[in-house]
Amino acid sequence: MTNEIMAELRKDYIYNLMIKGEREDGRAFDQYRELTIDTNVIDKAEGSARVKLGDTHLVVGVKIQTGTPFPDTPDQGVIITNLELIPLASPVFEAGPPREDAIELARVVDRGIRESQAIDLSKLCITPGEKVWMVFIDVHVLDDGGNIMDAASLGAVAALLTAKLPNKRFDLGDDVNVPMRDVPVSVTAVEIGGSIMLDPSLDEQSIAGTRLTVTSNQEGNISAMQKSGVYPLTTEQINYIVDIAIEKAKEIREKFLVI
Amino acid sequence: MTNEIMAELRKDYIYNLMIKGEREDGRAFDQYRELTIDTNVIDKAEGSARVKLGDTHLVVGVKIQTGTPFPDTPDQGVIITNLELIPLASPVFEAGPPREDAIELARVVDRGIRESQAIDLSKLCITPGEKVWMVFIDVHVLDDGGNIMDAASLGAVAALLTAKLPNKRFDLGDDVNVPMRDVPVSVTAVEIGGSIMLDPSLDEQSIAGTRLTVTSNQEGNISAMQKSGVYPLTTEQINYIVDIAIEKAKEIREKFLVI
Amino acid sequence: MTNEIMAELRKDYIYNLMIKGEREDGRAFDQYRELTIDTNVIDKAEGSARVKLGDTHLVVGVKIQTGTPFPDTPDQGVIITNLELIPLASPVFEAGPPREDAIELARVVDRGIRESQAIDLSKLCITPGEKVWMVFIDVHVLDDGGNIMDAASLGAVAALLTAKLPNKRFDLGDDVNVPMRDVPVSVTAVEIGGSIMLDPSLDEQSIAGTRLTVTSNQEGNISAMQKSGVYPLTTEQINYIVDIAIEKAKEIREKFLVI
Amino acid sequence: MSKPEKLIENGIRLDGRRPDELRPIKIKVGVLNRADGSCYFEFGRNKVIAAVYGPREVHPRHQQKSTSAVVRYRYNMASFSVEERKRPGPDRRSIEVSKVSREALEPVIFQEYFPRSAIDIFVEVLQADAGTRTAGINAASIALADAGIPMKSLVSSCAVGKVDDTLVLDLFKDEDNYGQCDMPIAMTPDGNITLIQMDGHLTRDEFTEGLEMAKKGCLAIHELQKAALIEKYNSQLEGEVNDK
Amino acid sequence: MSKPEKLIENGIRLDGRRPDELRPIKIKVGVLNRADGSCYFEFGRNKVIAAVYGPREVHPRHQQKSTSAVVRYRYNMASFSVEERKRPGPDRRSIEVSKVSREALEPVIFQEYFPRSAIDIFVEVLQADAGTRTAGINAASIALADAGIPMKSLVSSCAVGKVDDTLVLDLFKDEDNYGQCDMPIAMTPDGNITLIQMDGHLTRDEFTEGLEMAKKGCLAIHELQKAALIEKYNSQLEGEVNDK
Amino acid sequence: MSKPEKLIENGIRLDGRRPDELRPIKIKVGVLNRADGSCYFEFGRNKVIAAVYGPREVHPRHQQKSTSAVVRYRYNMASFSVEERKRPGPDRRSIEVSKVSREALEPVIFQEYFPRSAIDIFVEVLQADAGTRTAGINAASIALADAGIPMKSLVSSCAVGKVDDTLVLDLFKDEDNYGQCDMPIAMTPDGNITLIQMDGHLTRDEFTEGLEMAKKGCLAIHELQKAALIEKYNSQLEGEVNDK
Repeated sequence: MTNEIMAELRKDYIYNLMIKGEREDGRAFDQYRELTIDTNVIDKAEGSARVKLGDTHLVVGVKIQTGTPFPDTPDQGVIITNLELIPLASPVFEAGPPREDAIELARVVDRGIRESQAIDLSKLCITPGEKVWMVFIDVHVLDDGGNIMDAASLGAVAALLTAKLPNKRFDLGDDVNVPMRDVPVSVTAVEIGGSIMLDPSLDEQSIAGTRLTVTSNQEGNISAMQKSGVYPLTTEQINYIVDIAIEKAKEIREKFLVI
Repeated sequence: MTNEIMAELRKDYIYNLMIKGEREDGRAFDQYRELTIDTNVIDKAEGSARVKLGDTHLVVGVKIQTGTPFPDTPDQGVIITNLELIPLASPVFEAGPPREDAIELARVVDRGIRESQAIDLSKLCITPGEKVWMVFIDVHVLDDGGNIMDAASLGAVAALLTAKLPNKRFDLGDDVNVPMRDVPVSVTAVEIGGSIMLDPSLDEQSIAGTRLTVTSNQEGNISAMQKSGVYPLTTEQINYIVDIAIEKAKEIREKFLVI
Repeated sequence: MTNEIMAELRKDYIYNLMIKGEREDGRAFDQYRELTIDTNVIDKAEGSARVKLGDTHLVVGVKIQTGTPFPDTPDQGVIITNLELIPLASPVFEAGPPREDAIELARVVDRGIRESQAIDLSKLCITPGEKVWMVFIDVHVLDDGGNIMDAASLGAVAALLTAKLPNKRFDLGDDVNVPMRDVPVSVTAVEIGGSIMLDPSLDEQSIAGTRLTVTSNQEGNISAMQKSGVYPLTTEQINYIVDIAIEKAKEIREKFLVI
Repeated sequence: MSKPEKLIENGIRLDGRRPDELRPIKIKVGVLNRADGSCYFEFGRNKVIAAVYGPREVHPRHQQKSTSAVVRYRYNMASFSVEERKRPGPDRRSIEVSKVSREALEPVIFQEYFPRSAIDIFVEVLQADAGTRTAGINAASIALADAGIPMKSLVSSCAVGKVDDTLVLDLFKDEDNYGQCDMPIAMTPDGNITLIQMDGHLTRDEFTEGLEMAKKGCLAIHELQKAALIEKYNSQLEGEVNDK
Repeated sequence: MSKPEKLIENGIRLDGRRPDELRPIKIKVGVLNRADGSCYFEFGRNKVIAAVYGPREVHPRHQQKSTSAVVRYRYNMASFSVEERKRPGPDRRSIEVSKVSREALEPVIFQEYFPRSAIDIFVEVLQADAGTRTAGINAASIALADAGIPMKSLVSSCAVGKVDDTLVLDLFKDEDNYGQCDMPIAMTPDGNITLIQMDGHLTRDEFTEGLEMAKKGCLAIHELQKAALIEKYNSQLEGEVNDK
Repeated sequence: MSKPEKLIENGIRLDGRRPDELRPIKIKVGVLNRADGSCYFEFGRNKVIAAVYGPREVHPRHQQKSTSAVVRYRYNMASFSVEERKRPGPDRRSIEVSKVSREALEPVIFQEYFPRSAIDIFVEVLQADAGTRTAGINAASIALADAGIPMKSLVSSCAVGKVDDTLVLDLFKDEDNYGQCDMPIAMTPDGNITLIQMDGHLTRDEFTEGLEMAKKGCLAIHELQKAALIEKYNSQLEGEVNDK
């Protein structure tokens, strides 16, 4: 009971701040929390990144091994994205197979990379129809401070940018970079009482009725989008979010993801 | 509580009718409900049928693809029958892996087809020991109005009778009919207070202690049988059911399942 | 409630006996219960043994078939050990996938055999990198009377000692013995109130805070060890158990496991 | 089939439609006996059926909410609904589709009327040809109304896409496979977006234009949904009048 | 082994039996300590063991019945019980066998004596050679009696089949593999059929004849079951007498 | 890598250590925000993180104990923590490691202080290089202290092994792969052994000697654990002083 009352009070507090144009941590509505990205943090992985975005903390590992291509794309490599909301990262996460939240996050991270054609899949082919590189992107969330979505996307792209195809281990010559040709960046906004805020903290996310993630690429085009949550958005709100998402993605890309 | 009382009243009602030789919908004890079978209702499937038997409604899809034969039957195709009692079809069905009822239904449908040798499995062999046709019979129950058993069997046979081996899609020549050489028909009876009734409605089925399904073939021989439920049957009852089941199967076959 | 009181009384009883240097069945602290091992009890298995150790009763079946070696050991056969605590064997066992207790037991049995190099795995290779013998050791517990650990280990070794590689069935010549080169024996002790007892009965096991299993080989060397349970042991206790375990293993080996 | 050379020729798509044209739609309300509400929906070659049960008791109990109904949505594809047989049971895609579909409908359901109860929506895809999630939402929306669940409005759903650099409404399978973008949306008749997803490639301007195109599609579907419900209730009424 | 040319020669089957002859049967009652009742049953080369626990508390609770006991039956094959190692755990076949076996026994159990409780029957197949479900029912029936569960009667079970166009009682493995029909039944001593399954091919007349043959087999097994139980209780009685 | 010819040369191991030398250890206390206590622990190339939640409510309820807390331990390896990608989720090895690790810590936790509640310990292996269970126990022990769980003492853990017939402390990956024995232990500072496992080959004398070597290793780790906790609380104190 006490917990529910606390949650209600917290909700009112954030809502009242919002009315005054403020956020609990003093940020502007379109401002991200402090972001750090460290790469090559796991030397057993072919690529890796540790992302801290405010209180959110996660590690992305990229493992690359050989495998069989899908029958309908015999000359293309395979990307498999996995995200786990392990119980270490939050009192509300539970052990067991991924639930809908984790699956949605993994699939949006995956689409952001796949649909922007950030990786040149045809260059992951070793022997057409027989042997291709399988790129496993595993997102390991360690601390849920809100907006796992953007942290995971950033981590996945950062890990890929430093990842190597392990040619040597498979007797295929020298290791080379994963063939990246774009740098997609996801930006997530929430709607709270009519206002739009970027990069929600955990509290903001929990009281927001709706989240919209927009992934845009180097040219400022849109490659993926996902609304999540039970409140509707107006066309104006969506168009507004798309505009600031593209702009913010550009900023983040230039600052954190230079190839 | 109200539900249980209603169920009890309903049970008394049907039981009292039965004493007078009547059924709730006015049928004779050996009479089937209205039956319609439409075939080729799913054009993505190699064969399909929609069956309506009274209030029971289901769709059977037959998918055919190539696969590896079992080691002990290298020159025979494979039949795999699956039946799902999805929660859309009844307030008492639950999501999740099939339970014993669904498994029993699927296996009796399967045996009815397999044991009557309705399909010439040797003609489903493409390359002995390497490549054969896999025939997947999937029964999708949409509305449970009782006697899913017979509806599913009828649907499976009807779908198979119109199914094609997709030779073309696998570069094996022209599509041809699935090699059928018999038309097995399942007939299900229930025992209620000593009386035998065919094609039980949902209410009849729920108050009956026992169900007996008899599958017979074109020559009037028996190819499969299954007693289900916790009440015993006498030898006389079983022999009586076998007699009317063979007769009724003949009627249904001639009316609905002409090759 | 009554059950808990009974358990408490039983615990006091055993504890008080122990103070006097006695056990409920009159055994000495380092004495095993009556042991019988019958081999070749399942003629469908390539090797088998029935073990009765006091009230504990189990059957071990060894199935041997061909399979693919692991990539990192292309010229070695494979051992797979499985143990099920089926609900037939105890009111407290439940159906379902093995839980941590069953998994621990299986893995300790497995390590006892594997790490003592009791089986010459290189002789289980048929074609390097392609085809090796897979040795499945399945422990089927029928009655849990305590100390399943030792009964399972004894059964596994006894079954292996009589098992044949089924060369004939796979057209590889005559059947020959499984290439055994050692006879590891596990001995389990429990600590109760500071005293050490071998081969715990079910009651003793349930009140003991800790179990230590020591597997030793023909030369009296140690090949596996496992502490299980929430009470700590002192170095002295461990060294004492190791000493009597090696001695007791020798006795058991000579009496029951002559090759 | 392999990628066709052109997906649009002279402004006409492979299946004969103009870019802003929906596929043919067929709606049947109240097709199931056991369900409290139901709807069969054909959207081109897609065939889906939706059933609604509820408000009813929640099992397991711990899923209950004390101040509102819990809405559950299960999107499921029949094994035979697609070219390559699908293994039965939920996969990652269907779990995501179920989630966003549920969220597309929750905004219009008066959940607070039914505390501690469940409203269960089941959507079965009998045949799939791109657009099954939108077909499912359209069907589910009608099935909810058919079940008498109090709603603020219906929800309508369709996708917009891009093929051969042209924005097109309501992709069919080949356009989905070989096109450049797929963007399903769901909308209330007053223009509130309750679902939007997108993947592929759109410029900023194409996005705005595409969103408007999809909204028009939703409004057209809304009219068909209303008509189907009215027809059902008229025929019921007639039935009742005839009974007298 | 590949299909033998003949399964019956001069009226004698491959294992030396006449057509209407059962395989040798060995019964041991009360073989387990932990179970409330148990029975080891050999039926030719089949080796099964049955255990009964109960009446006892039901977990999980929602499986309780307010006016009678719930009977549960778990038929399980040991991995090593068959030629090709079986993966541990229930498969579709064992789930069906468990269901029909439970239904074969429920009619004779006075379930109404034990509302809200469970009677659990576990059958483990240690070696399989065709006929494991009938062996399991025979064993379980004795284990129930050994556990003191009130029963109207025992249940006995065996199969009839057809090989080389001849009806034969109690198929063994090769007859099952290469025969034309398999029809297991279970029966109370007064002739009530509590299980009947059949697959293969029987004419109408063969069916009647086969059913009678199977019934005779069941009656013979019934005598052996009774004898085994009497022996157990005599030896117990002796034990008690000797204790005095 | 294939088996090296020698694992020890002139008394020096492949990674430059002497036989009785631990790998470098790095400890950071309180690294997570959501958890009640946490610790990052590097043990050579092993990187693990431990979190503690509790005492808190037990779900599901039936796991509650009426007179003490239930301690749960989940050891999990990240998919990318090993050379060959590991499939996510628990396997048999991680279930066993979780069990023995929990039992290694339970003796020092005052569980009776928190009846009906749970103390949850989660250990995630981010990078593995032999010794992850010992690293996990060391980390978990600190995380428990960081969470303020009342404990009799810390627990420290390391392994001893045998390579080229020489006993060595704290095996790294190549020694684990190609060595003759691995024996992890866990210990309280007063010498009580709370975990011991062993596999491989040790003579009776080697065992005694190895156990002593492992105990010395544990004591050295204990000092580092204490230092890390003191540092954390000093810096907290400083923070508080500075706040004034």
